[in-house]
Amino acid sequence: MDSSTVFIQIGAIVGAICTLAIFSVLFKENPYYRLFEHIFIGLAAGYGVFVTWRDVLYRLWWEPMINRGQWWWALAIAGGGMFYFIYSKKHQWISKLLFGALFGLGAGTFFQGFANTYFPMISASFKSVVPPMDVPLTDAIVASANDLVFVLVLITVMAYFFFSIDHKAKAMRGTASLGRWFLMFAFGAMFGSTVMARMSLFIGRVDFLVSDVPRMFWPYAVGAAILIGLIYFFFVEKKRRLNQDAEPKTG
Amino acid sequence: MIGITMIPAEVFVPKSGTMLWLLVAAMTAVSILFLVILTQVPSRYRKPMVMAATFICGWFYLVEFAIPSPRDAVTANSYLRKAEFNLRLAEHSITPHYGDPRGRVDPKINGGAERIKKARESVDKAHLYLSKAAEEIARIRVLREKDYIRACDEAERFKNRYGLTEKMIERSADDHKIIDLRTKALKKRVSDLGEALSKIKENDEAVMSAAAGLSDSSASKQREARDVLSAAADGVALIRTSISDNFLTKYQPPASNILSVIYGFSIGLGILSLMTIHGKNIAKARPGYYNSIAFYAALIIMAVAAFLNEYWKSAPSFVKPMFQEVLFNGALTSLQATMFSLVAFYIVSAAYRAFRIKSAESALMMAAAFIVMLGIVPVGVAMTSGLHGNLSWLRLDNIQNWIMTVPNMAAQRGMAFGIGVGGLAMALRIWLSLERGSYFDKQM
Amino acid sequence: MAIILYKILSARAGKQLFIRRIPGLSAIDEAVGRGTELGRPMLFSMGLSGLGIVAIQALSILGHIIKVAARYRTRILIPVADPVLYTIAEEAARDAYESEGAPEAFNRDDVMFLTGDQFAYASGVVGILNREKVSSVFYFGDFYAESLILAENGQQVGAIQVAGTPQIMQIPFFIAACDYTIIGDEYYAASAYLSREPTLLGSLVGQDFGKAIILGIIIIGVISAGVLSITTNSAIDAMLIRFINAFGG
Amino acid sequence: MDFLVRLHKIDRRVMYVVLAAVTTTILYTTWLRQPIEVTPEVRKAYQTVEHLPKNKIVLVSIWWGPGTVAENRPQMEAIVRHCFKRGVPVVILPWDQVGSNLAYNRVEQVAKEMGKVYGKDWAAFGFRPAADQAVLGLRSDFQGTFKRDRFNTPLSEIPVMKNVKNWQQIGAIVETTPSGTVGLWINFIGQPYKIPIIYCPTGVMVPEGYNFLDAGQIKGMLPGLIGAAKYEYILKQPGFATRAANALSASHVLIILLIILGNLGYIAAGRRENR
Repeated sequence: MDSSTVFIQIGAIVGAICTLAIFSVLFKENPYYRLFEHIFIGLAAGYGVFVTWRDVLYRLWWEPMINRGQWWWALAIAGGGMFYFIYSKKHQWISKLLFGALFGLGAGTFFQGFANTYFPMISASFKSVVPPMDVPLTDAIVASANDLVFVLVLITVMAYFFFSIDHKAKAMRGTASLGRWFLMFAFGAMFGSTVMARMSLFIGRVDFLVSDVPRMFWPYAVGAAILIGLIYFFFVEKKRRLNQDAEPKTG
Repeated sequence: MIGITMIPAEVFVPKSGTMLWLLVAAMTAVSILFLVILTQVPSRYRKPMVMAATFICGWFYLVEFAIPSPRDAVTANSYLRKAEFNLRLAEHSITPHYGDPRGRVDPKINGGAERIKKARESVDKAHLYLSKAAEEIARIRVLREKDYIRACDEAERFKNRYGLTEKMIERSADDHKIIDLRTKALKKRVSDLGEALSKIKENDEAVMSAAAGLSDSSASKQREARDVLSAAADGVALIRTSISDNFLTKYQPPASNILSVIYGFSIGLGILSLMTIHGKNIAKARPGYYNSIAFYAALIIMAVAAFLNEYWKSAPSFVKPMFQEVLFNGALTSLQATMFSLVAFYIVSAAYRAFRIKSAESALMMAAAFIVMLGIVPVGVAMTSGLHGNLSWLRLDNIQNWIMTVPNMAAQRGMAFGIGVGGLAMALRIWLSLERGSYFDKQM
Repeated sequence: MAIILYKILSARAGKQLFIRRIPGLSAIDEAVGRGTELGRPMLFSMGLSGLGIVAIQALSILGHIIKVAARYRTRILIPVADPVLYTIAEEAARDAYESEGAPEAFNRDDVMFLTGDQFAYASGVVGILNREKVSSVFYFGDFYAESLILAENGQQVGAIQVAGTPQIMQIPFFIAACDYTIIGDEYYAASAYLSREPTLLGSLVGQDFGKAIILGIIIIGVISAGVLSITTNSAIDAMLIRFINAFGG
Repeated sequence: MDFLVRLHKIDRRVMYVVLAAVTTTILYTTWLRQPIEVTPEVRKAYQTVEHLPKNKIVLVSIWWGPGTVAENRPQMEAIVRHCFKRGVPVVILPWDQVGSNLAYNRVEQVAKEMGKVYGKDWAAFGFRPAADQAVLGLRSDFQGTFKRDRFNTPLSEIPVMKNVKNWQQIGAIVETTPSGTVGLWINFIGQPYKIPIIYCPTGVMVPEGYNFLDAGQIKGMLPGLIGAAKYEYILKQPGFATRAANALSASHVLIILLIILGNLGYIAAGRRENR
């Protein structure tokens, strides 16, 4: 066994411990989960710092500034520094200046995206509800019925979202509530169609525990689990119950 | 990229050695000075300044988007537009039913011969416009190419005058020219135009081959011709967008770089927040402080290992597998994947609780979910797999497919339009500083 | 866009406007009230939103909730996944407390950054939900696959939950697990509905006009498509194709 | 009646345990068969592999990681088994860091089982970033683009890859992916050189896949985990995918059952109140 295989196996065992820790929250939030939750956030934050440095600050800022002599990048410190004024009560507004600029950019990019996203959707909604003539009759009816349903659902759903018309108004009542029903139907469908993907995720984890984690891990794991369970029950839980009896409940 | 405006403003010259460090220090000082000056701004000017910053930043993207196309491609663009229009017309002429790929136009009945003739005419017109557009694009391409060479020469001269080192200049891979923002934009323009040319040629060939198939009245040939025409029309529309950038487009990448860098600085804030909260936990030995210690340990070990793995060239051999196999593959990705897989459980309890026949609405949700869930798995499909022929539309997998593509798609689109318009209104309010609420109303 | 602007301006000029009831949004005040009754903290999550208009809308709603909460000195926890948004959320929270005259109720540690990693963020929020035994939870912002993880845990600790997101695919999960869910672009109606500020109401009516225009275009488009399927008249064909094409490319 | 009413409020933990138990048990129950109907896109994929020449390699592109391992790995495994069975050489090409290990380990297991030798019958590359450049490069200069395999052995010393110079020695591309990456292969390999592509997307990406299939841009598809199960069914080698498909069916049925029970309880509870 070479050293890289050993590390892969250690990795798999670490992975198994982490996996079991996260699954334990399904039963109840517990110290074991809590510990790994903090480790998780620590790992993700640590990796995040590294990725931000490597992909953003180093690549786009430090490298051009120091290695290519583009000294003007040092001015970016002014922009980045503005964030840190939120800690000052008196000069808070400086961070607001930066946020204002960022808000503006956010709004601008939305304007740009709007036409690209929604115009094609509009033209794709032009369905012909007239039955086609040169195909077999049943096909023609099906095709035109599909288009009709599509247009009907689209229109009623959009009608539901009009805010300035009272839904109690006569013309709106039927349309809007029909729209809401269609919406609920669609939500049910979206829900149902997601189940399989999520179940396969769980199957993936089970498969990982069974076929990727070295077998020798399991006896130790079961032993450790029993031990921890006993310790938890006798020390922590007992103490807690004693405390509960002793003191009246607060907050 | 050497600089935003290297050639016209000769101030922006890359430096090296002591001079570089001096300048960097000076610019840092300028930045700090700028921030100090900002602290002295009287409060009545503050709000207008924020509003102006918002407006200007939004304006950049809006204008870039709203200005249609550069001066040089206006003619080509109009030719392409006409070509596209004729292609769509031709496609329609041989489509018996709008938006339906089936069926055929029979030359013998219902004015079919007339329609085929019209389609041919339109295709010929499209061909004509395409070749005109190609000519026009070839013409402006030559012009841009000349501009590019001129700009490169200038950049070369510039390099010699200021003695820039190899490290400080960027060269294009193919012709060893110095690249700065302007040459880069020109180079991209030339290659875009070249690509557009070849695309036009491709589409034109496809169109002509489709035209040859038009007189064949068999359904499959017609369908093929229709597909080609519609693809060609889409292709032409794409070409139009690919040659339609304007004077602001080239500033988009640098703008987004600057933005990324400024964003990058904010990571410190986040980490600072995390570290103070957990630091306080440890310092005050609050209940569960050992979790905070674990957090610190994980944060530091991960960050250190990642940096060592990336930058320490002569690291001992265990560093790489330690980071990659244990910390990254073993811990981080397992945690992510398991957290994600919890959804499998929650989806069950949520479904159990929510799908009750309390109201028509939840009953409808339940019905749709039932059909879709059964329609995807083999067991459900097998339940109705006996239905054939006229009844085959009743099969669960077919119904499931229909639900997902017809009513579900329509409902999603109806919502999407609302969300789009809502977002647009919001963006407008932000941009013009018309938004209200505690954060926006506050005096500064 | 022009219509939205016109409506905003005319509303500012004092024109009265009608807005229908949105049940999910009416529930926000109820949820805040319950938090106060139980004396337990509340939680407001913006999901994975980065800085953009979705997040700004979420901040508006947050401002409103804090204002109500501040009156009763109820704590509100705000875990955030984006460092820039974290800074803004902190400011927004502080401002909201100050505008209610309760700056001392603002605790900086209640606004916390939890890493931008999707599931690390989710695990952190799950931990907070359980440990703090929150009374009410608000989800407003961009949510993805973690939506159900958060909402089910909130449900388990017995919190009253209100959610809204422009991410259409996540709405069914919120509907299943939350007490009130606002759907689709009700999300963007929230700040207008809650504040009754004329500018925002005007903008909301403007949105309605915008949607009406889209709806009109679609109806005309559908009719054109139908006509195109029947006629062989070339002049009409050309005209209709031109119309359809206007939205195609 | 009381029993029915209790169905109204089953504790969530009971449901979780039942779900985990049922899924896991069925996942490792080998004799269970559910009726599987093979769809044309899977049959096409099978036919494509069945007719591959034995002197060209099959490139198996790996985009997935632990997130979608349950869907993508069985797809990969089913096709690799088929190739091994026919004696078609397989080369694993991972673009994901974690997926690189997961894929390698599984193929190694399969190879051991079927008596295939690394280097002679199959090979694997290490994780590579920048897929687009690699794909562009391998068309004309396979050796120069990749240089070394997973264990840093030069390609010239690996029998199965020694003679692969460019696209002409590639028999097929198998794309196993959780995201929209297949366009890369279609545009640069499939369309220009008419090399068949077998597309193995995850369940959520399937609808898009049918468009490629209709246009003839891919020569077969394994839609998600169920697709892999169907493939195993044609191969007559039921493996993990078949069992996992059983487990999926079971979990779907379980959810439906739970919902029905919940509603029964709800109705019963309502009746009791009315009384």
